[in-house]
Amino acid sequence: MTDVHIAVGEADFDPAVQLARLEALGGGAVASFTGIVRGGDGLQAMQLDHYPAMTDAQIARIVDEAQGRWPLLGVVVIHRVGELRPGERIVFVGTASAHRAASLESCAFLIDWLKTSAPFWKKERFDDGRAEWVEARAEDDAARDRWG
Amino acid sequence: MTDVHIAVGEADFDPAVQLARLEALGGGAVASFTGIVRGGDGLQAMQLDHYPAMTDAQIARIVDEAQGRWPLLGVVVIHRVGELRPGERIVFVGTASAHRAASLESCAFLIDWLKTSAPFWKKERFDDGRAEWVEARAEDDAARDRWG
Amino acid sequence: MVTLDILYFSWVREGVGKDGETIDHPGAEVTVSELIARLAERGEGYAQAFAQTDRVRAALDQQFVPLDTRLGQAKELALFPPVTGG
Amino acid sequence: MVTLDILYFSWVREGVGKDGETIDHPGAEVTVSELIARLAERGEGYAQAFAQTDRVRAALDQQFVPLDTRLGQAKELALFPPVTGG
Repeated sequence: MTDVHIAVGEADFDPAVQLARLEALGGGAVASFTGIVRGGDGLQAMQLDHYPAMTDAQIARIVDEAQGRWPLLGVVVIHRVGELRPGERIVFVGTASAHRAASLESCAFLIDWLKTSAPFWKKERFDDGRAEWVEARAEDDAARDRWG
Repeated sequence: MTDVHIAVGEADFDPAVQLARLEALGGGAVASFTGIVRGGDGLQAMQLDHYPAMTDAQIARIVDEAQGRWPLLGVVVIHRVGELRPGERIVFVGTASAHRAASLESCAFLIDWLKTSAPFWKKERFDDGRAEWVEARAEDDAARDRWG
Repeated sequence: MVTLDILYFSWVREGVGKDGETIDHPGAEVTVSELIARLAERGEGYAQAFAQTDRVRAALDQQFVPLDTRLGQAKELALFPPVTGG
Repeated sequence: MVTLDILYFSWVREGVGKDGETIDHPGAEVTVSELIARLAERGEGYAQAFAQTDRVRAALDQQFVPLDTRLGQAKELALFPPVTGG
Protein backbone atom coordinates (compact mmCIF):
# COMPACT_ATOMS: atom_id res chain seq x y z
CA MET A 1 0.00 0.00 0.00
CA THR A 2 1.63 3.20 -1.15
CA ASP A 3 1.12 6.35 0.90
CA VAL A 4 0.05 8.91 -1.74
CA HIS A 5 -0.37 12.63 -1.17
CA ILE A 6 -1.43 14.90 -4.04
CA ALA A 7 -2.18 18.59 -3.61
CA VAL A 8 -2.89 21.34 -6.15
CA GLY A 9 -3.55 24.87 -4.96
CA GLU A 10 -2.34 28.41 -4.44
CA ALA A 11 -0.82 27.86 -1.01
CA ASP A 12 2.90 27.44 -0.48
CA PHE A 13 4.08 24.20 1.10
CA ASP A 14 6.89 23.04 3.36
CA PRO A 15 9.24 20.51 1.71
CA ALA A 16 10.48 19.55 5.19
CA VAL A 17 7.02 18.33 6.21
CA GLN A 18 6.83 16.24 3.03
CA LEU A 19 10.31 14.77 3.48
CA ALA A 20 9.48 13.87 7.09
CA ARG A 21 6.31 12.11 5.89
CA LEU A 22 8.33 10.09 3.37
CA GLU A 23 11.19 9.33 5.78
CA ALA A 24 8.71 7.85 8.26
CA LEU A 25 7.51 5.08 5.91
CA GLY A 26 10.26 2.60 6.78
CA GLY A 27 12.10 2.67 3.45
CA GLY A 28 15.84 3.17 3.04
CA ALA A 29 15.57 5.84 0.36
CA VAL A 30 13.77 9.16 -0.08
CA ALA A 31 14.23 11.32 -3.20
CA SER A 32 12.78 14.73 -3.87
CA PHE A 33 12.61 17.40 -6.53
CA THR A 34 11.56 21.01 -5.96
CA GLY A 35 10.89 23.36 -8.86
CA ILE A 36 11.30 27.08 -8.20
CA VAL A 37 10.49 30.20 -10.23
CA ARG A 38 13.80 31.40 -11.63
CA GLY A 39 14.37 35.14 -11.77
CA GLY A 40 16.36 37.02 -14.40
CA ASP A 41 15.44 38.54 -17.79
CA GLY A 42 13.21 41.00 -15.94
CA LEU A 43 10.72 38.33 -14.88
CA GLN A 44 8.28 39.88 -12.43
CA ALA A 45 5.87 36.99 -11.86
CA MET A 46 4.59 33.76 -13.31
CA GLN A 47 0.88 32.97 -13.60
CA LEU A 48 0.06 29.26 -13.38
CA ASP A 49 -3.31 28.23 -14.77
CA HIS A 50 -4.74 24.75 -14.77
CA TYR A 51 -7.82 22.69 -15.67
CA PRO A 52 -9.23 22.09 -12.20
CA ALA A 53 -11.66 19.28 -13.03
CA MET A 54 -8.85 17.29 -14.65
CA THR A 55 -5.70 18.15 -12.73
CA ASP A 56 -5.99 15.93 -9.66
CA ALA A 57 -7.22 12.94 -11.67
CA GLN A 58 -4.43 13.32 -14.21
CA ILE A 59 -1.75 13.56 -11.50
CA ALA A 60 -3.26 10.47 -9.88
CA ARG A 61 -2.91 8.63 -13.21
CA ILE A 62 0.74 9.65 -13.45
CA VAL A 63 1.34 8.49 -9.87
CA ASP A 64 -0.38 5.17 -10.69
CA GLU A 65 1.95 4.76 -13.64
CA ALA A 66 4.97 5.33 -11.37
CA GLN A 67 3.65 2.82 -8.85
CA GLY A 68 3.32 0.26 -11.62
CA ARG A 69 6.97 0.73 -12.56
CA TRP A 70 8.66 0.94 -9.15
CA PRO A 71 7.91 -0.50 -5.69
CA LEU A 72 7.10 2.72 -3.87
CA LEU A 73 6.27 3.19 -0.21
CA GLY A 74 5.20 6.79 -0.63
CA VAL A 75 4.65 9.46 -3.25
CA VAL A 76 4.04 13.19 -2.77
CA VAL A 77 3.13 15.51 -5.64
CA ILE A 78 2.35 19.16 -4.90
CA HIS A 79 1.77 21.68 -7.67
CA ARG A 80 0.97 25.31 -7.10
CA VAL A 81 -1.27 27.51 -9.25
CA GLY A 82 -1.94 31.24 -9.32
CA GLU A 83 0.66 33.99 -9.28
CA LEU A 84 4.20 33.05 -8.24
CA ARG A 85 7.21 35.32 -7.96
CA PRO A 86 10.91 34.53 -8.52
CA GLY A 87 12.24 32.34 -5.72
CA GLU A 88 8.83 30.84 -4.95
CA ARG A 89 8.28 27.08 -5.12
CA ILE A 90 6.16 25.81 -8.02
CA VAL A 91 6.23 22.04 -7.67
CA PHE A 92 7.43 19.29 -5.34
CA VAL A 93 7.80 15.60 -6.10
CA GLY A 94 8.94 13.19 -3.41
CA THR A 95 9.19 9.41 -3.37
CA ALA A 96 10.10 6.80 -0.77
CA SER A 97 11.22 3.25 -1.51
CA ALA A 98 13.27 0.46 0.00
CA HIS A 99 16.20 1.19 -2.34
CA ARG A 100 17.73 4.26 -3.88
CA ALA A 101 17.30 3.48 -7.57
CA ALA A 102 13.52 3.18 -7.25
CA SER A 103 13.22 6.45 -5.35
CA LEU A 104 15.53 8.42 -7.66
CA GLU A 105 14.16 7.07 -10.91
CA SER A 106 10.50 7.44 -9.94
CA CYS A 107 11.13 11.01 -8.78
CA ALA A 108 12.68 11.91 -12.15
CA PHE A 109 9.89 10.05 -13.97
CA LEU A 110 7.18 11.93 -12.08
CA ILE A 111 8.57 15.40 -12.78
CA ASP A 112 9.19 14.55 -16.44
CA TRP A 113 5.58 13.38 -16.78
CA LEU A 114 4.13 16.30 -14.86
CA LYS A 115 5.90 18.65 -17.28
CA THR A 116 4.27 17.08 -20.32
CA SER A 117 1.09 15.35 -19.16
CA ALA A 118 -0.60 17.43 -16.47
CA PRO A 119 -2.90 20.31 -17.49
CA PHE A 120 -0.93 23.35 -16.31
CA TRP A 121 0.01 26.43 -18.32
CA LYS A 122 2.50 29.13 -17.38
CA LYS A 123 2.40 32.78 -18.35
CA GLU A 124 5.39 35.00 -17.65
CA ARG A 125 5.01 38.69 -16.89
CA PHE A 126 8.03 40.97 -17.25
CA ASP A 127 9.09 44.31 -15.80
CA ASP A 128 8.63 46.03 -19.18
CA GLY A 129 4.95 45.05 -19.33
CA ARG A 130 5.31 42.08 -21.67
CA ALA A 131 3.32 38.96 -20.80
CA GLU A 132 3.95 35.70 -22.65
CA TRP A 133 2.67 32.16 -22.40
CA VAL A 134 5.57 29.76 -21.95
CA GLU A 135 6.03 27.55 -25.01
CA ALA A 136 6.17 23.78 -24.60
CA ARG A 137 9.67 22.50 -25.28
CA ALA A 138 10.61 19.54 -27.46
CA GLU A 139 13.25 18.53 -24.92
CA ASP A 140 10.53 18.06 -22.29
CA ASP A 141 8.73 15.64 -24.60
CA ALA A 142 12.04 13.86 -25.18
CA ALA A 143 12.63 13.63 -21.42
CA ARG A 144 9.23 12.02 -20.97
CA ASP A 145 9.65 9.70 -23.95
CA ARG A 146 12.90 8.22 -22.64
CA TRP A 147 10.75 6.41 -20.04
CA GLY A 148 9.10 4.44 -22.89
CA MET B 1 30.93 29.49 -8.19
CA THR B 2 29.20 26.46 -6.73
CA ASP B 3 28.11 26.60 -3.11
CA VAL B 4 29.54 23.35 -1.69
CA HIS B 5 28.81 21.96 1.77
CA ILE B 6 30.38 18.66 2.85
CA ALA B 7 30.00 17.24 6.35
CA VAL B 8 31.01 13.89 7.84
CA GLY B 9 30.28 13.14 11.47
CA GLU B 10 28.17 11.44 14.09
CA ALA B 11 25.57 14.18 14.44
CA ASP B 12 22.16 13.97 12.82
CA PHE B 13 21.25 16.71 10.34
CA ASP B 14 18.13 18.49 9.21
CA PRO B 15 17.30 17.94 5.52
CA ALA B 16 15.03 21.00 5.66
CA VAL B 17 17.97 23.28 6.45
CA GLN B 18 19.90 21.82 3.53
CA LEU B 19 16.98 22.15 1.11
CA ALA B 20 16.47 25.77 2.20
CA ARG B 21 20.16 26.45 1.54
CA LEU B 22 19.87 24.99 -1.96
CA GLU B 23 16.55 26.70 -2.75
CA ALA B 24 18.07 30.09 -1.93
CA LEU B 25 20.73 29.89 -4.67
CA GLY B 26 18.53 31.29 -7.45
CA GLY B 27 18.21 28.08 -9.50
CA GLY B 28 14.97 26.61 -10.76
CA ALA B 29 15.66 23.07 -9.58
CA VAL B 30 16.66 21.38 -6.33
CA ALA B 31 17.00 17.60 -6.04
CA SER B 32 17.76 15.58 -2.94
CA PHE B 33 18.36 12.04 -1.79
CA THR B 34 18.22 10.85 1.82
CA GLY B 35 19.43 7.39 2.81
CA ILE B 36 17.92 5.88 5.95
CA VAL B 37 18.73 2.76 8.00
CA ARG B 38 16.08 0.21 7.04
CA GLY B 39 14.73 -1.99 9.81
CA GLY B 40 13.61 -5.61 9.45
CA ASP B 41 15.41 -8.96 9.70
CA GLY B 42 16.06 -8.20 13.38
CA LEU B 43 18.47 -5.36 12.63
CA GLN B 44 19.29 -3.60 15.87
CA ALA B 45 21.86 -1.07 14.75
CA MET B 46 24.34 -0.26 12.03
CA GLN B 47 27.92 0.79 12.74
CA LEU B 48 29.44 3.11 10.15
CA ASP B 49 33.23 3.30 10.09
CA HIS B 50 35.32 5.47 7.83
CA TYR B 51 38.89 6.53 7.03
CA PRO B 52 38.89 10.00 8.54
CA ALA B 53 42.04 11.36 6.88
CA MET B 54 40.67 10.42 3.46
CA THR B 55 36.89 10.83 3.67
CA ASP B 56 36.44 14.58 3.24
CA ALA B 57 39.03 14.80 0.49
CA GLN B 58 37.50 11.87 -1.38
CA ILE B 59 33.99 13.34 -1.16
CA ALA B 60 35.39 16.66 -2.40
CA ARG B 61 36.85 14.82 -5.41
CA ILE B 62 33.47 13.24 -6.16
CA VAL B 63 31.77 16.64 -5.88
CA ASP B 64 34.42 18.13 -8.22
CA GLU B 65 33.63 15.38 -10.72
CA ALA B 66 29.91 16.24 -10.55
CA GLN B 67 30.65 19.95 -11.03
CA GLY B 68 32.64 19.10 -14.11
CA ARG B 69 29.69 17.22 -15.58
CA TRP B 70 26.77 19.51 -14.70
CA PRO B 71 26.37 23.28 -14.17
CA LEU B 72 25.59 23.24 -10.46
CA LEU B 73 24.74 26.19 -8.23
CA GLY B 74 24.99 24.18 -5.04
CA VAL B 75 25.94 20.75 -3.71
CA VAL B 76 25.42 19.32 -0.24
CA VAL B 77 26.84 15.97 0.86
CA ILE B 78 26.38 14.84 4.45
CA HIS B 79 27.42 11.37 5.61
CA ARG B 80 27.04 10.14 9.14
CA VAL B 81 29.36 7.73 10.95
CA GLY B 82 29.10 5.85 14.25
CA GLU B 83 26.14 3.83 15.46
CA LEU B 84 22.82 4.37 13.68
CA ARG B 85 19.50 2.69 14.43
CA PRO B 86 16.65 1.79 12.06
CA GLY B 87 14.87 4.92 10.87
CA GLU B 88 17.92 7.14 11.35
CA ARG B 89 19.35 9.10 8.43
CA ILE B 90 22.71 7.90 7.06
CA VAL B 91 23.38 10.14 4.10
CA PHE B 92 22.03 13.22 2.34
CA VAL B 93 22.86 14.46 -1.14
CA GLY B 94 21.32 17.66 -2.47
CA THR B 95 21.98 19.62 -5.64
CA ALA B 96 20.72 22.91 -7.07
CA SER B 97 20.87 23.92 -10.72
CA ALA B 98 19.10 26.17 -13.20
CA HIS B 99 17.28 23.18 -14.74
CA ARG B 100 15.84 19.94 -13.50
CA ALA B 101 17.89 17.44 -15.51
CA ALA B 102 21.17 18.74 -14.08
CA SER B 103 19.90 18.63 -10.50
CA LEU B 104 18.33 15.17 -10.76
CA GLU B 105 21.17 13.55 -12.66
CA SER B 106 23.94 15.00 -10.49
CA CYS B 107 22.07 13.92 -7.35
CA ALA B 108 21.86 10.33 -8.63
CA PHE B 109 25.49 10.48 -9.76
CA LEU B 110 26.70 11.65 -6.35
CA ILE B 111 24.94 8.94 -4.37
CA ASP B 112 26.07 6.24 -6.83
CA TRP B 113 29.66 7.42 -6.48
CA LEU B 114 29.49 7.79 -2.70
CA LYS B 115 28.35 4.16 -2.49
CA THR B 116 31.38 2.88 -4.37
CA SER B 117 34.13 5.47 -4.01
CA ALA B 118 34.05 6.96 -0.52
CA PRO B 119 35.83 5.15 2.34
CA PHE B 120 32.90 4.05 4.51
CA TRP B 121 32.13 0.57 5.82
CA LYS B 122 28.90 -0.66 7.40
CA LYS B 123 28.53 -3.35 10.04
CA GLU B 124 25.07 -4.64 10.93
CA ARG B 125 24.25 -5.88 14.43
CA PHE B 126 21.19 -8.07 14.90
CA ASP B 127 18.89 -8.88 17.81
CA ASP B 128 20.25 -12.44 18.01
CA GLY B 129 23.78 -11.18 18.61
CA ARG B 130 25.10 -11.65 15.08
CA ALA B 131 27.24 -8.82 13.70
CA GLU B 132 28.20 -8.77 10.02
CA TRP B 133 30.08 -6.42 7.74
CA VAL B 134 27.89 -5.45 4.80
CA GLU B 135 29.25 -6.89 1.54
CA ALA B 136 29.84 -4.59 -1.42
CA ARG B 137 27.33 -5.28 -4.16
CA ALA B 138 28.07 -5.71 -7.86
CA GLU B 139 24.96 -3.71 -8.70
CA ASP B 140 26.41 -0.68 -6.91
CA ASP B 141 29.50 -0.89 -9.11
CA ALA B 142 27.23 -1.19 -12.14
CA ALA B 143 25.24 1.87 -11.01
CA ARG B 144 28.46 3.88 -10.78
CA ASP B 145 29.84 2.57 -14.06
CA ARG B 146 26.79 3.66 -16.05
CA TRP B 147 28.05 7.25 -15.58
CA GLY B 148 31.08 6.36 -17.73
CA MET C 1 -31.47 18.54 -25.94
CA VAL C 2 -27.95 17.08 -25.66
CA THR C 3 -25.26 19.68 -25.10
CA LEU C 4 -21.47 19.81 -25.02
CA ASP C 5 -19.51 21.98 -22.59
CA ILE C 6 -16.39 23.44 -24.16
CA LEU C 7 -13.57 24.80 -21.96
CA TYR C 8 -10.70 26.97 -23.17
CA PHE C 9 -7.34 27.42 -21.45
CA SER C 10 -4.21 29.55 -21.81
CA TRP C 11 -3.92 31.49 -25.09
CA VAL C 12 -6.84 29.56 -26.60
CA ARG C 13 -9.00 31.13 -23.88
CA GLU C 14 -7.50 34.55 -24.50
CA GLY C 15 -8.10 34.23 -28.25
CA VAL C 16 -11.68 33.04 -27.96
CA GLY C 17 -12.26 35.62 -25.26
CA LYS C 18 -14.07 33.37 -22.79
CA ASP C 19 -13.44 30.51 -20.36
CA GLY C 20 -15.92 28.24 -22.04
CA GLU C 21 -19.40 27.82 -23.45
CA THR C 22 -22.12 25.25 -23.90
CA ILE C 23 -23.16 24.29 -27.43
CA ASP C 24 -25.66 21.88 -28.96
CA HIS C 25 -23.83 18.56 -29.17
CA PRO C 26 -22.64 18.33 -32.79
CA GLY C 27 -23.03 14.53 -32.84
CA ALA C 28 -21.07 11.48 -31.75
CA GLU C 29 -19.43 10.99 -35.16
CA VAL C 30 -17.93 14.46 -35.31
CA THR C 31 -14.21 14.59 -34.50
CA VAL C 32 -12.51 17.15 -32.30
CA SER C 33 -10.71 18.50 -35.40
CA GLU C 34 -13.97 18.96 -37.27
CA LEU C 35 -15.51 20.81 -34.36
CA ILE C 36 -12.43 23.03 -34.09
CA ALA C 37 -12.80 23.88 -37.80
CA ARG C 38 -16.43 24.87 -37.24
CA LEU C 39 -15.48 27.00 -34.22
CA ALA C 40 -12.76 28.74 -36.27
CA GLU C 41 -15.44 29.93 -38.71
CA ARG C 42 -17.19 31.90 -36.01
CA GLY C 43 -15.00 34.92 -36.52
CA GLU C 44 -12.05 36.97 -35.33
CA GLY C 45 -11.15 35.60 -31.87
CA TYR C 46 -11.95 31.97 -32.71
CA ALA C 47 -10.16 32.14 -36.04
CA GLN C 48 -7.05 33.44 -34.30
CA ALA C 49 -7.19 30.90 -31.46
CA PHE C 50 -7.48 28.00 -33.89
CA ALA C 51 -5.29 29.32 -36.72
CA GLN C 52 -2.67 26.64 -36.08
CA THR C 53 -4.40 23.41 -35.12
CA ASP C 54 -1.04 21.66 -34.72
CA ARG C 55 -0.56 23.84 -31.65
CA VAL C 56 -3.92 22.86 -30.11
CA ARG C 57 -4.43 19.91 -27.76
CA ALA C 58 -7.69 18.45 -26.46
CA ALA C 59 -9.23 16.51 -23.59
CA LEU C 60 -12.61 14.77 -23.73
CA ASP C 61 -14.25 14.28 -20.36
CA GLN C 62 -10.91 15.10 -18.70
CA GLN C 63 -8.79 12.65 -20.69
CA PHE C 64 -6.21 13.79 -23.25
CA VAL C 65 -7.19 12.64 -26.76
CA PRO C 66 -5.74 13.04 -30.27
CA LEU C 67 -7.58 15.64 -32.38
CA ASP C 68 -8.98 12.97 -34.72
CA THR C 69 -10.96 11.44 -31.86
CA ARG C 70 -14.77 11.39 -32.31
CA LEU C 71 -16.77 13.27 -29.69
CA GLY C 72 -18.89 10.18 -28.91
CA GLN C 73 -20.98 10.62 -25.78
CA ALA C 74 -18.53 13.06 -24.19
CA LYS C 75 -20.08 15.87 -22.18
CA GLU C 76 -16.98 18.07 -21.83
CA LEU C 77 -14.35 19.10 -24.37
CA ALA C 78 -11.33 21.16 -23.34
CA LEU C 79 -9.10 22.91 -25.91
CA PHE C 80 -5.69 24.31 -24.99
CA PRO C 81 -2.03 24.57 -26.02
CA PRO C 82 0.56 21.93 -25.07
CA VAL C 83 0.94 21.95 -21.29
CA THR C 84 3.85 23.73 -19.60
CA GLY C 85 3.58 22.91 -15.90
CA GLY C 86 6.07 21.27 -13.60
CA MET D 1 64.93 5.71 9.00
CA VAL D 2 62.04 5.86 6.51
CA THR D 3 58.83 4.35 7.77
CA LEU D 4 55.40 3.48 6.37
CA ASP D 5 52.18 3.89 8.35
CA ILE D 6 49.69 1.13 7.63
CA LEU D 7 46.00 1.57 8.51
CA TYR D 8 43.43 -1.22 8.61
CA PHE D 9 39.65 -0.83 8.31
CA SER D 10 36.52 -2.96 8.64
CA TRP D 11 37.14 -6.72 8.74
CA VAL D 12 40.77 -6.28 7.76
CA ARG D 13 41.22 -4.36 11.01
CA GLU D 14 39.33 -7.03 12.96
CA GLY D 15 41.43 -9.79 11.38
CA VAL D 16 44.79 -8.12 11.99
CA GLY D 17 43.62 -7.12 15.44
CA LYS D 18 44.73 -3.50 15.34
CA ASP D 19 43.88 -0.15 13.75
CA GLY D 20 47.29 0.24 12.23
CA GLU D 21 51.03 0.10 12.70
CA THR D 22 54.24 1.70 11.54
CA ILE D 23 56.79 -0.44 9.72
CA ASP D 24 60.20 0.13 8.15
CA HIS D 25 59.48 1.27 4.61
CA PRO D 26 59.94 -1.85 2.44
CA GLY D 27 61.20 0.20 -0.52
CA ALA D 28 59.74 2.27 -3.34
CA GLU D 29 59.77 -0.63 -5.82
CA VAL D 30 57.66 -2.94 -3.67
CA THR D 31 54.02 -3.20 -4.75
CA VAL D 32 51.03 -3.14 -2.43
CA SER D 33 50.36 -6.80 -3.34
CA GLU D 34 53.89 -7.82 -2.41
CA LEU D 35 53.63 -6.04 0.93
CA ILE D 36 50.27 -7.72 1.61
CA ALA D 37 51.89 -11.12 0.92
CA ARG D 38 54.64 -10.34 3.44
CA LEU D 39 52.09 -9.21 6.04
CA ALA D 40 50.08 -12.42 5.53
CA GLU D 41 53.16 -14.44 6.56
CA ARG D 42 53.17 -12.84 9.98
CA GLY D 43 50.68 -15.35 11.34
CA GLU D 44 47.11 -16.10 12.33
CA GLY D 45 45.25 -12.77 12.24
CA TYR D 46 47.17 -11.37 9.30
CA ALA D 47 46.88 -14.61 7.34
CA GLN D 48 43.11 -14.57 7.84
CA ALA D 49 42.70 -10.87 6.99
CA PHE D 50 44.65 -11.28 3.75
CA ALA D 51 43.52 -14.79 2.76
CA GLN D 52 41.58 -13.46 -0.22
CA THR D 53 43.49 -10.60 -1.76
CA ASP D 54 40.78 -10.11 -4.39
CA ARG D 55 38.61 -8.84 -1.53
CA VAL D 56 41.18 -6.30 -0.35
CA ARG D 57 41.40 -2.71 -1.58
CA ALA D 58 44.12 -0.14 -0.92
CA ALA D 59 44.78 3.57 -0.70
CA LEU D 60 48.24 5.17 -0.80
CA ASP D 61 48.46 8.57 0.86
CA GLN D 62 44.63 8.71 0.84
CA GLN D 63 44.13 7.89 -2.82
CA PHE D 64 42.61 4.62 -4.01
CA VAL D 65 45.16 2.57 -5.98
CA PRO D 66 45.20 -0.84 -7.69
CA LEU D 67 47.07 -3.52 -5.71
CA ASP D 68 49.85 -3.71 -8.29
CA THR D 69 50.84 -0.11 -7.54
CA ARG D 70 54.38 0.42 -6.22
CA LEU D 71 54.67 2.03 -2.80
CA GLY D 72 56.95 4.78 -4.13
CA GLN D 73 57.46 7.58 -1.63
CA ALA D 74 54.06 7.05 0.01
CA LYS D 75 53.95 7.58 3.75
CA GLU D 76 50.56 6.00 4.44
CA LEU D 77 49.01 2.78 3.18
CA ALA D 78 45.43 1.83 4.06
CA LEU D 79 44.08 -1.70 3.53
CA PHE D 80 40.35 -2.46 3.64
CA PRO D 81 37.47 -4.30 1.95
CA PRO D 82 35.42 -2.72 -0.86
CA VAL D 83 33.58 0.28 0.55
CA THR D 84 29.90 0.07 1.53
CA GLY D 85 28.82 3.58 2.50
CA GLY D 86 26.06 5.75 1.08
